[in-house]
Amino acid sequence: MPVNYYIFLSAALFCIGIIGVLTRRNAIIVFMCIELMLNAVNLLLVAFSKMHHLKAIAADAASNVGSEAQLFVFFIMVVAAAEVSVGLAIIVMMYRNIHSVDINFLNRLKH
Amino acid sequence: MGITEILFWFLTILALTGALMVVFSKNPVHSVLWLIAVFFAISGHYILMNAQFLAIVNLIVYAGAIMVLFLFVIMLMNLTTDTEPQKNRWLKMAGAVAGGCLLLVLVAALRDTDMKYQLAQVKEGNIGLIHYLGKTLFNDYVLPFEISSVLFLSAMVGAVVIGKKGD
Amino acid sequence: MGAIILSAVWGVVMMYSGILFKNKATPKYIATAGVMLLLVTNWLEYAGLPIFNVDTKGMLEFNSFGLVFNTVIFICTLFYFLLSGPDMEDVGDHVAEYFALIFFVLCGIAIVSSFKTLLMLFLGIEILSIPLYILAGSDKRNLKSNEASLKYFLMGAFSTGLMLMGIAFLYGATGTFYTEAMNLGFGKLNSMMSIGIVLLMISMAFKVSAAPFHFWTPDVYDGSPTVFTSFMATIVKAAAFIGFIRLFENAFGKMHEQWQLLMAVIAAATLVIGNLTAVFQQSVKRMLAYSSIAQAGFMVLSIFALNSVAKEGLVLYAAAYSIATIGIFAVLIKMKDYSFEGFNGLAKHQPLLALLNTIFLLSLAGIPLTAGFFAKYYMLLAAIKNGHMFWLVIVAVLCAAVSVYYYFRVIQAMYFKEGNDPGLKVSETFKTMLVLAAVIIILLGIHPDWLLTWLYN
Amino acid sequence: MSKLVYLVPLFPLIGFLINGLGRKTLSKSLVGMIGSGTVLASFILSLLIFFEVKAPGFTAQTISLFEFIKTKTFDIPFAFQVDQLSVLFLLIITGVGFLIHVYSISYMHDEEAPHFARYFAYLNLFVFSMLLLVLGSNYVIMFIGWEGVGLCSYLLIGYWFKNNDYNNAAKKAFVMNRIGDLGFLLAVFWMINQFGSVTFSDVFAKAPTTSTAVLTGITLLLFVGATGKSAQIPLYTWLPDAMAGPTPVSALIHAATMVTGGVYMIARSHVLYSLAPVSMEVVAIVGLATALLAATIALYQNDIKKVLAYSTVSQLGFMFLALGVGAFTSGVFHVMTHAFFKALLFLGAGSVIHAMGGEQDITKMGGLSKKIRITFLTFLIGVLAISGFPFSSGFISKDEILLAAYHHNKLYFWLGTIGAIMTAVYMFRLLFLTFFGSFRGTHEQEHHLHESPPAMTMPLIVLAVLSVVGGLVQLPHAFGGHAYFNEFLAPAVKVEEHTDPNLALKEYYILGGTIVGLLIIYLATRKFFAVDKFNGEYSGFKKILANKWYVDEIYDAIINKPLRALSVFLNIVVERSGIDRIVNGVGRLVNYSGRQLRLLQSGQVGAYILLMVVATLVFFIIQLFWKSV
Amino acid sequence: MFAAFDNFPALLIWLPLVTGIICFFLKTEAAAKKWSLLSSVLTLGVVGASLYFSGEKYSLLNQVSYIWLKGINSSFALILDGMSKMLCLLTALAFPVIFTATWKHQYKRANVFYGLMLLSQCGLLGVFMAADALVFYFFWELALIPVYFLASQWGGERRIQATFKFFIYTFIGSLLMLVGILYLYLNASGESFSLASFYNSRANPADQKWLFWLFFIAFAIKMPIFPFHTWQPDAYEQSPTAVTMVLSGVMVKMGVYAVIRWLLPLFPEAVHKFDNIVIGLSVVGMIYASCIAMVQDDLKRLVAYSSIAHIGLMCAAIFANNQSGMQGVMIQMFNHGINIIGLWIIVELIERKLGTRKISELGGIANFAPALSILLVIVALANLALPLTNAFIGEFLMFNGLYQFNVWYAVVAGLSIILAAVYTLNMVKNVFYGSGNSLTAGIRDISLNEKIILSVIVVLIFAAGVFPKPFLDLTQDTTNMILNRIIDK
Repeated sequence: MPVNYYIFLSAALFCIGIIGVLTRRNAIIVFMCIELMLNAVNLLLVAFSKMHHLKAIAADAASNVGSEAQLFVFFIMVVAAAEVSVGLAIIVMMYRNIHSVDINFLNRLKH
Repeated sequence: MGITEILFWFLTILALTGALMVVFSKNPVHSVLWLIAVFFAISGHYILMNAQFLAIVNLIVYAGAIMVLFLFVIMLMNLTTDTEPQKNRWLKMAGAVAGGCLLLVLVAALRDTDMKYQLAQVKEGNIGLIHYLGKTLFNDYVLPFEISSVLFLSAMVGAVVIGKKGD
Repeated sequence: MGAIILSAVWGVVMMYSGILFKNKATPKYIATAGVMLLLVTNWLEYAGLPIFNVDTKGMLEFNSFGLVFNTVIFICTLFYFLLSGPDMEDVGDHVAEYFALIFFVLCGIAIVSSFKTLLMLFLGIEILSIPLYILAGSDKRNLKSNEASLKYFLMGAFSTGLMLMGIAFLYGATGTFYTEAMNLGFGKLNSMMSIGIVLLMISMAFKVSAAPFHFWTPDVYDGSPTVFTSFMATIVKAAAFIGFIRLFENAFGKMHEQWQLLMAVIAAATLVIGNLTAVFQQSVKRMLAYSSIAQAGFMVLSIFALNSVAKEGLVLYAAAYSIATIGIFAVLIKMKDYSFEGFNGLAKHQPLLALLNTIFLLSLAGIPLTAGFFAKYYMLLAAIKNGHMFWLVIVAVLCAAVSVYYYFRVIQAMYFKEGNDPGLKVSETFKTMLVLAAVIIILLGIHPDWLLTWLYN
Repeated sequence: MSKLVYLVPLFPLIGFLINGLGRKTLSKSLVGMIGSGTVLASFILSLLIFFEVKAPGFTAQTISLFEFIKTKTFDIPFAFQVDQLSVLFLLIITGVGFLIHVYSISYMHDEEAPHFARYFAYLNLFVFSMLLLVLGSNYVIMFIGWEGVGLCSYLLIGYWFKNNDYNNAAKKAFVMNRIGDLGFLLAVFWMINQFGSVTFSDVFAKAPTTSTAVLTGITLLLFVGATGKSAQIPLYTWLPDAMAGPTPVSALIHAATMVTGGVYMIARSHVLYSLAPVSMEVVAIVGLATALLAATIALYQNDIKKVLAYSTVSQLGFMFLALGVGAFTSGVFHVMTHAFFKALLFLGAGSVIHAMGGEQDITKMGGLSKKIRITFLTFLIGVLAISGFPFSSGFISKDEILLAAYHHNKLYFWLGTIGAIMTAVYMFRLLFLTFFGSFRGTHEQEHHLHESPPAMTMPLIVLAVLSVVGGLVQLPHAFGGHAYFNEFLAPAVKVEEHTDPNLALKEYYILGGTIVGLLIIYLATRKFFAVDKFNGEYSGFKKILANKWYVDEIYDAIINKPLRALSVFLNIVVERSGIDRIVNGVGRLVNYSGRQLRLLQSGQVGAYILLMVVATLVFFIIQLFWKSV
Repeated sequence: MFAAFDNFPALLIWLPLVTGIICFFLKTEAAAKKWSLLSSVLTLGVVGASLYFSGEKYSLLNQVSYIWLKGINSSFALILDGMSKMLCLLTALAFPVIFTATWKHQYKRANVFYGLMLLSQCGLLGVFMAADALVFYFFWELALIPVYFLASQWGGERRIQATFKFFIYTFIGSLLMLVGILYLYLNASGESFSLASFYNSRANPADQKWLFWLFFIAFAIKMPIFPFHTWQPDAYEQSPTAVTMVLSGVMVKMGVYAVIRWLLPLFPEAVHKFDNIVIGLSVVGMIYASCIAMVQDDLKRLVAYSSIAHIGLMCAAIFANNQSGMQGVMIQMFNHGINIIGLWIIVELIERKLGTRKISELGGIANFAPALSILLVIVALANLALPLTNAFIGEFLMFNGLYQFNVWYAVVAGLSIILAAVYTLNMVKNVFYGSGNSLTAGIRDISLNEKIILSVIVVLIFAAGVFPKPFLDLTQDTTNMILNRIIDK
C-alpha cells in the first residue's frame, strides 16, 4: 500500500480536526477535534513505522526497526489520556462557575 | 483490486466521513459517536497494517475509556440538546478556509516527495505484535515508561486540585 | 538524572505532606528543603559523582550546559519559593498539591534540558505543561483564573497536536527519533523535513510564547493567580527555551541557514509586538506579561544565531531575566493594586523595595551594571556574529529602547509621583532574599564570567 | 627705554584694577588721582620713548612678552612693536587721554562714589586697550585692543545704564563694531593661511610676492573692520547714537582716539594697501562719500553733540580719503590735528552742557558768549581750526589731504572741497546758535549759567593752544614751513612725494580761496541761521537731512525686523512645531501602534487559534515555496 | 579587576564611586554637603597631581589595565593622556564649584542627591579615561543614569517628561553605538575591546560608511548637533540648576570627546566622506540656535541655545580635521565648560533670589546687586569670546581651522559671532540694566561664598585667556596622535 495514501489520509484528518477546532465553540467538541488531530498523527506514525520496517527488513530480516514509532504512538495515547483527564476537569470546573462550555463566553481577559 | 484495497478505501472513507460528521453535527452526543466511529476506522487501519497491539489499545483507551468519559461529561452537563450559540459566521468561514488552505499546502508540498514510491508494509510484519513491542518497551523504553507515570501523577493531582469540591 | 528522579519523588512527598501536616506553613519548608536537595544532587552530578546511575539508552544526556542550566533554574526556584511561597496560601487550600505540581514541572524541566530523543522532548514538554494548566486555574472561584486555564489548556493541547505532527513527519523523513541521527542529514531539506521543522518550530515558539504564537500569554499570565504567573513567566519559559535550543542545535543545526529566515521573522515579530503592546498597558501585571514576550523575543535571537555565544548568552539571559522578574512579581504580589498608579510614591513608603524593584527593572531594560545588560549584550553579539540579516539587530536595538519606556513608567511612578501608602506587609526573610536577588543581578552585571565559566570545565 | 614700553599699557591697567576693585572703598578724589595719574605716568613714559625714537638711527623694535597662541602650524607671540607710528599714537592717546581724565574729574563730580570709580575704571581700561591696539606687533594683538576698545565704548556709552535708550545705543555700537570685527577676523585667518604668520614684519616681507587678488581681498576685509571701528559707510550709524555717553567719553573715544583706530590700522598696513590699488580706490571713495554724507546731515542737527558727532564722521571720511589716495602721512597727520580740535570742541560742548545744566539742544541756547567767556573763546578757536582757518592745524592738514586728492583725481579734490566748505558751514551754524543772539532757554537755566571750574577749563586752553600751533610741524614749504612730521614718520609709513612744479602756486590759491570762502560763509551763516525766532521744525529737503537720510529706519527695515521675524519663525514653527513635533511624534506613533496591536488580543480562543493557523500557513509557504524559488 | 590605588586613573574612578556610595548613608543634609565637597576637592587634588606627573616617564602612573572579562577578552583599561587630563580637570573642577555655588540650596533627601552627583562624576571621569570600548560604554551609561534620576527627582514642573525624553533619546543613541562597538569587536584583531586593537584593525570603507553613522548619531545626540538637539532646552530648563551645570558644563563634552577619541580615529575614510554633511549641519545649527536664542524669554533656555551654538562650532571644527581646529576644540571644551557653569551659577542665583527666570519680569538688577552684575557681564563677555577671555583662544583657533577647511563655512559660522553679541547683550540689558522694577528692587547682592566661586571662575577665564600656553601644550600630544591617524590612513 503506497505510504502516500496514509500521508494524505492523516493530513486530511489532521486538517479536519483543525477546522473543527476553528469552527466550533463548544469546549468539549473543540477538545474532541484536538483528539482527532492526535489520532491522525498516530495513524501517520504507524504508517511510517511500517514503511521503515519494510525498508529495513530488505537488509536484515530480524530487525525491529519501526517498533519505536509504534511505541511512540503508545506514549501519545498515554499522554492523551492524562490530558483528557485534566482537560475535562478544567471544563467541568468552568461549567460549575458559568454553566456553559462556550469557549467564547469567557473573554474578560483581552487587550 | 484485492480485499486489502477494498478494506483500505472503506476504512479511509469511513474515517473521513466520521471526522467530517464530528465537526459538523450539531448535537455533541452525535459528535462523540461519530468520533468513536473514526477511532474504529483507524483501529481498522492499524489491524490492516498488522499493528494489533495499537489497534486494541486504541479501541480500549480511546473508544472505550476516553470517549466514555466525554460522553459522561456531556450527559452531566446535559448538552444533548443543541444549545450551542452560533459563532460569528465570518470567523467560522475564515476558520474553514484556513484549515482548507493548510490541507492544500500540505498536499501540494507532499505530492511529489521521494515517498511517492515508498510502500507501507501491510498484512505481515510482526513488529506490531504485542510480545515484540513488550520486549522493546520494557528493555529500551523503560525510562519513558516510568517517566510517563510522573505525567499521570501530575494529572491525578491536578484533577484532585481542580475537581475537589468545597472552598 | 538525579534531578529528574528526585523532583518526581519529591512531588509525591509533597502530596503526602499535604495529607500528613494540616499546618499550611509546613509544606513550604519541605518544598524549600526539596529544592535545596535538588541543587545538591544536581551539583554532585555536575561535579562528576552522580547518585543514580541509570542506563538511559541514549535518550537523555547530562552535559555541563544542561546541568548548569538546571542549577540556574533551581536557584531561581529557590528564590521563588522563599519570596512567593507564602503567598500560595492565599490562592487556595491545596498548598501542598501546588508544590507537588511545581516539582513535577521541575521534573519536566530536567527532562527537557537533557533530552536526546523527540520522545523525551515530547514527554518532558507535556509533564511541564499539564501541571501548569492546573496551576493557572487553581483559583477556582475566580472566573479569570478559569478562563486562563481553559485558554491555556485548549491552545496548549492544540500546539501539542502540531508538535506531534511535526515529529511524525520528521520520523517519516529520517526514520529515527534521535536528534543526532537526524542531524546527519546535510544539504537541501526535503519538504517532509521542512514541514516537520516548521511544525516543531511553531509548537516550541508557542511554548516560549514567541509571536505570532504568543496570544495565550497575556491572557493566561494575567488571569492566573499572580504567584503562579511569576513561576510560568520565568522558570518555565526559560526551560522551554533550553528545550528549544537543544532541539534546534542537535537536530537541525546543520540545516541552520535553511530555517534561519523563519526564526528571524519570529524574533522580529516577537520583539515588535511584545514591546509595542506593552507600551499601552495599564496594569503592571499585564505589562509584565507583554514584557515577558518582549524578552522572549531577545532570547529567540540566540536560536536564530545558534552559535557558542548564543548558548552562553541564553543561560545568562535565563538567569538575569528570571531572577529579576521573580523579584518584581514578588513585590507585585504584595500590592493590592496592580495598576501603575498603585506604585505611586512607593519610594516614600517602602524605600528598600522601591530601590530593589528599580534594580530589577533596570536589569530588564538592559542598563549596564545589571545582568540584563550582559544578557542583551550576548544576544546582540550572537546575532551580529551570525553575519547576515543585520536588520534584525537594529530592530532588536530599537525595541530595547522602546522597552525602556514601559519599564521606566514603573520607576517614575515609584519615585517621582505622589501616592499613599499601599501598606505592604513584608517579612525580613522576604527583604533579605530580595536584596540577595538584587546583589546577584548586580554581580552578574559587573562580572558575568562568574556564571559563564561554569559552562566550560 | 623702549624696552619698558610694556609699562605704558600696564599703568592704566593697574589703574583700572585698583579703581575697579576698590570702587566701594576709595574716595572720589583718590579715584580721580589714580585714574589720571596712571595715564599721566604712561604719557611721560611715552614722551621718553618718543625722544628715543626720534633720535636718528632708531630702528623699529619688537618687544615680545610671552607666547600667546602657539600651535604646530603657526605662532602668535604677545609682542609689542615700537616705531614712529606707534609712538605717535602713544603720545596722542596718553596726552589727550590725560587731559580728558583731568577734565572728567570735575565733569563727573556729582556721580556718587562707586559709579565715579566705575567710570574711571572704564576710562583706564579703554586707554589700556587702545594702547594695546597701537602697540601690538601683530594683527591678533591689534585685534585684542581693537575689540577691547569696542567693549569699553560699549561700557561707557551705557554708563548711565538706568536709561534704556543709552543701553540700546551701547548695544548698537558694540554689535556694529562686531560686524566690522568679523571682517577683521576673516582677514586675519586669511593672512595666517597665506603668510603663516600675522606679525607685521613677516606679513609685509611676504606681501610683495603675493598675488594682488589675495592682497585686495585681505585689505578689503581689513577695511570692513575699519568701517566698523571708524564709523564709515555703511557702519557709521552707531557713532551719533554713541553720544549717549558722558561728554568726555565722546571726546576721548568717539573723537580723538578709538574711532581713529581704523586709520591707524590702514596706515600700519600701508604696505599691503599700496600693493592693492583697488582697495585704495575703495577706501578713498568710501571715505569721500562718508565725509559728504555726514556733512550734509550735520547741517541740520540741533543736538550740539550730534553735530559734533557727524562732523567727526565727516572728518574721519577725510582721513580715509587721504589714506585712499595714498597720502598715509597726511591721514595720520589729520588724525593728530583732529584729535586736538575735536577733543577741544567736545570738551567745550561739555562745558556748555555743564553750564546749561544738561541741556544739549542748541535751539534752546544762544547768547552764551558773554556768560562763559573761556569756553566761548576756546570753542571759537576749535571752530576756526576745524573749518580750516588759515595756518590753524585744521587748515594745514586738510590742505595736505586736498592737495593729495588733487594729484590723485581732480574730482575727489572738488568734492573734498565741498565737504570742507560744508564743514565750515555747520560749524559756524553751531557757533552762532550757541553763543550769539539772545538766550532761548528757561529762566532757571539762565540763572544757573556759570563758567566751568578750572579743572575743566585748563584742558580746554591746552587743547586750544595745540589746535592752533599743532599744525605748524607740517607747514608747507610755500609758507616757509618744513614737513617735520613726515620726516619723523618716514621710517614707519611710506611718504609719497608728488613733484609738482607749481605746488606753491596751488598753495596760494587754496589759501586765498579759504580766506574768501570763510568770509562768505561767515556772513551767510550769520544771516541764515542766527534767527532768534527759530522753531525746531524743518520741512522738505531739510527734513530729510534733519532725519539723517532715514538711514537708521532703512537699516531697521531691511536687517533688524527681518532677522527678528526669522528668529520668531524658527522658534515657533521650525523648533516647536517642526523638529520637536517630529521627535515627540515618534513617541506618539509607538504609543498609537501599541494601542492598535493591542486589539489583536481579542480575548477569544477561537480567534487566537485562527491567527496561529494563519501564521502556520504563512510559515509553510515561506519555507516550502518562497525559499525554493 | 579591582584596581589597586597605585595610579591616577584607578584613583579617579574609585574615589568618587566609594565616597558617593557612602554618601547615601549619611543622615543629615549638612553632612552630605560637606562630605561631597570634601570628596570632590580630593578628586580635584588627584587630577592636579596627575597634571604634574605627565610625560613618558610617568606613563605607568597614567594608565590602568586589569583583565575584566576573560570570556570576551575585555579589560578594565583606562588611560590619562593630554585630552583626558584636560577633561578630567574640567570635571574635577566643575563639581566643587557646583557644590559650593549651590551650597545654600535646600534639597530634600540631600544625601541621595549628593550621592548621585558623585556617581555621575565617577561616570564622567570614566568616560574621559576609558581605553576599552566596553568600559567606555559602561561609563557612558553610568554617567547618564544618575543624572536622569537627579533631574526627574529634583527638577521643575515638567521634569518627568523632559528628562525622560532626554534619557530615551540618549539611550537610543548609545544602543546604536553598542551595535557599532560589537561589530568592531568582532572584526578587531583577536576579538578584543581594547582601544588599541580597535585602532589597529580598521574597518573597510564600505563598513565604515554605516558604522560611522551608528557612532555619530549617538554622539550627535549627546552633544547635541542641530537636528538632534530638541531634548536639550527642555532638559536644561527642567533640571535643578546643579544638574544643569553638570549636563551642560561637563556631560555635553562627552559627545565631543567621544567624537575625537573614537569616531575620528576609527573611521577616517568615512569622516573624510561625510565631513561636509556634518560641518554643514553644525554650521546651520549654530545660526539656527543663535537665532532662536534671540527670542527666548527664559534665561535657562537662552543659555541652552547659546550652548548649542557653541557646541556646533566645536563639532564643525573637529571635522575640519586640522591642527588649528583640533587644538581649538580641545581647549574650548575646557573653556566652554567653565564659562557656561559661570552663566548657570548666575542664573541660579537670580532664580533663587527672585524666584523667576523670565527675562521679561527682570531688569535693573545692576542698581541693586552691582557685584553680581559685574561678574555676570564678565562671564557673558567670555561667553561671546572677547579677546583676553578664555573662549577667544578656542574660538579663534576653531574658526581658523574651519577657515582652512572651507572659507564659506567660516564666513557663515562667523555670523553667529554677531548674533551671539546680539542675544547676550540683549540679555544683559534686559536683566541687569534699566531702572528696575518692584520685583528686582528686593534682590540682595551675592554673599561671600558665591562671590568667591564666581571670582574663581573669572580668574580661570582670564588666566586661560591671557596665557593659554599650558592648555595648548597639555593637549598637543593627543591632537598630533589623532591627526596622524587621520592623515596617514
